[in-house]
Amino acid sequence: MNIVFLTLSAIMVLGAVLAVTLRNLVHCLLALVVFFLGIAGHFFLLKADFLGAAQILIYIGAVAVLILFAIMLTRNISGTEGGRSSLGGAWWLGVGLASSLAGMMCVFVRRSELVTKLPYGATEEGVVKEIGKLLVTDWVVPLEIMAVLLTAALIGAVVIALEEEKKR
Amino acid sequence: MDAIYQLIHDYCPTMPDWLALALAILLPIAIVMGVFLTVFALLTWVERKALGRIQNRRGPNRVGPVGLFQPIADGLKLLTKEDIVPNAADKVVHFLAPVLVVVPAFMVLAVVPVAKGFIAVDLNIGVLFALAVSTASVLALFMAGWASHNKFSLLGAMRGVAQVVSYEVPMVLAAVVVLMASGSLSSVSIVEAQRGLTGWFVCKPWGLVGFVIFQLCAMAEVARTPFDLPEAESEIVAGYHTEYSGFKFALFQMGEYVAAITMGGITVTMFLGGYLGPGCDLPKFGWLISACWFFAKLGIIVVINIWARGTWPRVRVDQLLGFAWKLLLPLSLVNIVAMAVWHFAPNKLVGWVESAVLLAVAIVALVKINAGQTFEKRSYRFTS
Amino acid sequence: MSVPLGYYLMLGGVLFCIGLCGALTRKNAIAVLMSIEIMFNAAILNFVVFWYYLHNGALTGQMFALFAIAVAAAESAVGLALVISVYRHYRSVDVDEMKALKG
Amino acid sequence: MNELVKQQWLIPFLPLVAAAVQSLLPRKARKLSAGICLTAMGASCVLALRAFVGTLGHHEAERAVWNFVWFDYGTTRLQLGFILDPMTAAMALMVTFVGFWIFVNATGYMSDDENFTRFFCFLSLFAAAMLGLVVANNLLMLFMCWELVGLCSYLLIGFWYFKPSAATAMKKAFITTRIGDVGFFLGILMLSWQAGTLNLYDGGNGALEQAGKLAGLHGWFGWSMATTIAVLLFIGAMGKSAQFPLHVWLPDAMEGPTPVSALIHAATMVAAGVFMVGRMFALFTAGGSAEHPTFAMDMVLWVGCFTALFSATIAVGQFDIKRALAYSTCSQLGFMMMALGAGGLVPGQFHLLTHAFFKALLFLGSGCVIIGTHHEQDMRKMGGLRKYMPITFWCYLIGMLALAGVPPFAGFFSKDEVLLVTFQRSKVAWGLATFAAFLTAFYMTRQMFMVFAGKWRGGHHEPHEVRWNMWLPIAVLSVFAIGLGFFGGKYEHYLGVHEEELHGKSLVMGLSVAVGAAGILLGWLMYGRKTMAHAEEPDPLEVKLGALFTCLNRKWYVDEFYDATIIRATMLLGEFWRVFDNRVIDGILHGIAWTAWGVSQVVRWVGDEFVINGGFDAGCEGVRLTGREFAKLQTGRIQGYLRILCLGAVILLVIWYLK
Amino acid sequence: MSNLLGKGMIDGLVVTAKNFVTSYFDGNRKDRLFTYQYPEERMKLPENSRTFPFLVYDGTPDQMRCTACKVCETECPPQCIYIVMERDANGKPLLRPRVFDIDISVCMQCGICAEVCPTNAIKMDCDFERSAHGRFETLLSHLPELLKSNDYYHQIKSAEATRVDATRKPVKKAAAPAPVKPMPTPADILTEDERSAWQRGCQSEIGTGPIVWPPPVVVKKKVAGTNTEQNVSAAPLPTGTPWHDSGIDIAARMELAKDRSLADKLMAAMAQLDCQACGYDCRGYADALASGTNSDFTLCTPGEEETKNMLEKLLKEAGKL
Repeated sequence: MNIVFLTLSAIMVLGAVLAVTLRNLVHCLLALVVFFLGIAGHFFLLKADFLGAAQILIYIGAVAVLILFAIMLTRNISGTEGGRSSLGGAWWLGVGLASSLAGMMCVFVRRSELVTKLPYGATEEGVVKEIGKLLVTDWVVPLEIMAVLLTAALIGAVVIALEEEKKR
Repeated sequence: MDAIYQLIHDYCPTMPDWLALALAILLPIAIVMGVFLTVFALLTWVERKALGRIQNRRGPNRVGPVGLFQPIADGLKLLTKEDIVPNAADKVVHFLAPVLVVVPAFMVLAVVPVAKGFIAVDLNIGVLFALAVSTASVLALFMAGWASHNKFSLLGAMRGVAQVVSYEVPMVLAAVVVLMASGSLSSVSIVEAQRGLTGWFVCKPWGLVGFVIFQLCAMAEVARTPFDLPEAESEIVAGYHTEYSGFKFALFQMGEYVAAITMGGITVTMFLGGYLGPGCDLPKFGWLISACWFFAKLGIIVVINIWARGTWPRVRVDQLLGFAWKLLLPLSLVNIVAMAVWHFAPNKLVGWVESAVLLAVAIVALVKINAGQTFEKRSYRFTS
Repeated sequence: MSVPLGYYLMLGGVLFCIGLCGALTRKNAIAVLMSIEIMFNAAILNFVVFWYYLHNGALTGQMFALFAIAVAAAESAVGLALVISVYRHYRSVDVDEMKALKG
Repeated sequence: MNELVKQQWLIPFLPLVAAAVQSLLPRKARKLSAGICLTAMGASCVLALRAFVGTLGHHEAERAVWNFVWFDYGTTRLQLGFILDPMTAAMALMVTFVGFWIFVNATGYMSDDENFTRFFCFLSLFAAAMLGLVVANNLLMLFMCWELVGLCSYLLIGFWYFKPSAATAMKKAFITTRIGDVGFFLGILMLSWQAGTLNLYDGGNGALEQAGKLAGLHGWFGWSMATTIAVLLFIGAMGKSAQFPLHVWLPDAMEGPTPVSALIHAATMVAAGVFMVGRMFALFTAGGSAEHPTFAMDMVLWVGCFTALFSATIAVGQFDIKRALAYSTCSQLGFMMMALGAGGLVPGQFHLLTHAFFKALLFLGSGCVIIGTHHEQDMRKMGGLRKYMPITFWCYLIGMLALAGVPPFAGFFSKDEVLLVTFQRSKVAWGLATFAAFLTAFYMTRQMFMVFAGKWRGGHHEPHEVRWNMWLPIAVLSVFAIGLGFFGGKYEHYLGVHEEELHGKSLVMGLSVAVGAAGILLGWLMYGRKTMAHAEEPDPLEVKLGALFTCLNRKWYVDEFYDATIIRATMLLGEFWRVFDNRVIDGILHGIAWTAWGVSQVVRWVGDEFVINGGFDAGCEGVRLTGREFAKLQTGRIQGYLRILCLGAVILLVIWYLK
Repeated sequence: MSNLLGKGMIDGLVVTAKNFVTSYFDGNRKDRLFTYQYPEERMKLPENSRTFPFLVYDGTPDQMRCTACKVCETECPPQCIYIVMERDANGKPLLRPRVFDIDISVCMQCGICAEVCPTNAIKMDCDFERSAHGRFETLLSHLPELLKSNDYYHQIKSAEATRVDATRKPVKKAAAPAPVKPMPTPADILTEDERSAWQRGCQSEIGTGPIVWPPPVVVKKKVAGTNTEQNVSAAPLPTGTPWHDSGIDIAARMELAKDRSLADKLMAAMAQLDCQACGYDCRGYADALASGTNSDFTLCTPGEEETKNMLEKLLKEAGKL
């Protein structure tokens, strides 16, 4: 498993790094998709396959396309950044902060006692049924709120994006 | 995968464990790939011959006895053709697009139970995985359109994405009915749930409606004729694969046809009872008969596709989307309700009648609402 | 299954920081949103990891992750809609230029 | 008599109204203007005659006075009044009668002048003023008319104002008379101050009735008050009657048209001074007696005597016919003043009357000569007018004889009276006067021969006799020049003045006749025997006297003398004051202004700068700047906020880690 | 329920199904499955289809109709025809092309050469199977390949061929001399001053005797010794055009017309073919050049360089250029 974990996380990290550093946004997006696949892979590794499928369905299926649409709508078709550097103003400050944060986190993890914890026992099958049951029983309130939130987000997104269109 | 693992151990115990495991995993996949590739080749031939016949012409009859070797000829031709890449194209994305089109098509195959006890990968979220992966094809489609830096291809990609996204929703909802009926996501369990004479879901009212919706959505998903707007030859040259030539174009064709076949496969597993048929349970050749049943049903679906392609005209974009959102979606929701009604009905007959009536009413109502869709007499702007 | 929890946590942390670095340095709003998505996923990964390693019994970890995914999706949708409308107004998605709220 | 005095105001009022009406007439209403003027004068003459007749019937000098209040301010009341007494009546009658005939002559003289109406308007105004002066019982009214007369002389002298010489002459006349009037005005002030009233006769407490009281008071320079007032008044008279120091304006006054000269500078205005001295005689003689007269009387005597001699010498050397007559007027006025100074009120006034008639006659005659010779005034360019202008010749001859003092004519009697009175007073004065009389006779005969004898020396135009309206007046006046002499004796009685018997009467009379004849003989020798052949020929007297003659001709350089001294002095004084004004007064004003400005600047700088700007504003500015510094933190860039967030997080972590 | 949403779709399906099935039963009827198995079966090409031009000959190949008049060469829009006239040993043109090339890769099959050809020598073929390996050597077809018999013409385009044959009449190399033209009027022969001299001459004699035609040309001659001039009538101008024979070469022709008028000399320089390439016959073109109505001396295509140079030389001498 180590090998699979290592390769998968390597791919994921590579994807994330590329997603952050590449100049051409579409390539960034592809890197992001790779990252999402990595995450889904990890979910499968951790026996949360429903989540993995959901992750694929939602992120790769919907969000990636959404971002694609966003990229295309907001810039000329060529998709390139137009020669200007993609990095913002004080980029070194950002990188410095992030790396120091990462270092600090690793140090903390290393010091905390959880680091060597090993998973115990395999989980039983039928997780999906269980999730279904839970959703409708214990988690029904969050479910409904989520429904409301999603519709609100849907309508909000449409109104914001569309509003300008009509007025002009 | 475990069964095969056992088989391998039985026949050649000397094999090292990891090799055996790998074999156990890879063997079924290889078999499935091989079978479906040949089916793909056959499908292209059958389609061109059938369309020819429908249009009063012969169809390929030069290569091979009745033109049987035509797919091979096509393949060879495409292999040898020069692979042109437009210089303004986005090289990386342009190269990846055909790969991404084919990969999800084949990944969906993993969860299609070809024969009794014979499935590439038996996931317990099989159908969900299939649906998820099929949505991933949207990305590939868009990448192709975007990368070739060509207005027609971009337009085609946009249409494709819109179509796929908007037909995904009714498809999933149609599948939900089946999942409710079978109680589990794994495809094998779904098939098993359809045992019995009238066990096929298609025999149920909601099953029939679900089948029709799913079939239409599948066709839209794969961009087959009534909905083949993405690469409508007459309007936008060849849609998103305009700038592809040579093997990449072959990959695209393969991806499309394989997706069509796999969608057919899923339709079969979900609505037509997969490999179930009268003789599938025989001990000796049961899996062979079940395979035959599966492929027979698959053939029927394919014929229906081709048939549709030969007759129906291309649908206009707004009608395409309108049809999905304003008719299929509500119908599938009603279908779920009908399924619930059927499920919780005191006895089969009452359940059956109620759901049938409900569905009929829903269909008529929705048709009435969407009547506006019918074509009114066309008015020309500049002539009186 | 012998991967210790620390690896996952560090992985999550690293991913989170990568996302943060992206959010901080990138000029393009959409890139920033992507980086934020990365940060989201890193967090969700942590949920599942914690569920898998510590509280294997109840499925709350997965459920929470599920809801988090839904919220993240909604968030990204609205975020992108905003970016599009901002682009229409500013003619550019450069984060630096969106400083209308300057003090 | 009392009713008559009430109508006295009509005499000056009629010409005044005429003047008013004429001033409104348009320029071309020539005949109407002349008509109005003559009728007004005629009416005044009739009224004066009626008043004269009214005063004849009484034995002693009867005086009627009518005063009325002009206006009163506060407690004092300003009164004006009219008087009717023999002197006034005679004078008024003379003025109106002579004036009337002068006006008739003027219609002819000015017939071709376009400002005809304006000329007659001024004449009427002048007559009104003169008559007002004569009938005035109040010194103030007298003074007002005195000024009005001066104004009219100014206007009439400068009638042809477009001639520069006329313009300077009118100004010169007005200014020199004004100088005299200053003295007159001071006299009036002293009188009103001392006597309390300006009415001459006010039923006992008039100014003249208080002469005795005034004589007792102390005036200036040790004189009595009456004397000082008299001296001041005499100064006024000197200016108006062209006595020695102030006589320079009279010859230049000839620039005006000849009738004006006749009216103003022969008959009336110049006589006003003598008449005023006569009117004020009581003041002059107050405090003194025949044996030791007051200083005023001496002053009048000697000024008169000197003026008479001085003017006569100048008259001899003049070539301009009108200037010669002007100087003869000066000397005759000198004679009148000398008579008054010698205590002879009656001889002075009688000589005034007779002189008025024959001098007016001579001036009108010269007017006719000028018109006849087409505006030629230089005697050297005339000659032989006897045969061209016979009537003018004969009238002019009568006037010359009267002036020269040839016995049957008026001049002899009045001049003789004057000489007799002067003889009583001082032998020296009498001697000078007699020599003056000799000179008078000489220059008149010189004039007669130069103008009328010999042959025409003028240009190619032959002189011609003048029209009737010019020679009729001189004919009438020549009649009076002859007849008036005989009334000399009666005039004394008429005025009611009792003169004591005068001795040496036969010596004086004989000597005066001899002197007259000698003058005429010398004149005939010099000019009659061999008249000048042509205009450029030198004057025979000039041949004899040479340099002295040019002195005489140049009026003894008196004008030049005045220019050199008084005029320059005044100019310098003016310049001094101008400079003084410019520097001192302006300097002071500007100084004040600048100081005010300086003070305001100081206030602005000190108060505004330090107090307000410094303290208060600086405070507000400070607050604003600090506010802006903090605002920089909110940059609007999201990533900036994110960075700060992370920085905080890192720092917290570090702290937590270190603890 | 007629307009039930799906009804139309289903009817369509039924139709295609019926068509599909029946196609297998009477599949052999040509009008049903109309595909031609090309190499084996061929469609009959319609009458006026055209691919590339070819030359027609009557009887034997050397009786070709083409007279190398080069009209088609000039008229061809992409200029893909190249013709060289055949000449015998001493340069006499034989009115038949020695070289006649058509570059098929350039020819746009417009058919204009067939239209303008005066002698119906070139017609449009309908053979389209012309694939070639290279672009240059094979696609340039030469005279032998182009020559096809009149029968082939009848075979591929019978109606048109018969029509053409009807209109053509045998072209005889007429040796008959050109009809005698009426003597040139003074307008064309004489230069300006000659004409006036001519008129003067006529006037003097009018009324005395018959008009002498051709009029004696009056030439002024200086009588020796004096400076007066005497009118001497010169010999009348010679007539006839002995050089009008395409067989005589240019030098000989010019020799014949050496002391003739400018128009005659110009005519002598022509190719004597009356081929009307220049839009006139030789006489008319010469007159036009002489009179100045047409100043372009390069129109005599058969005459090629030598005619052009000669015309230019003559016109220059006459001061017309």
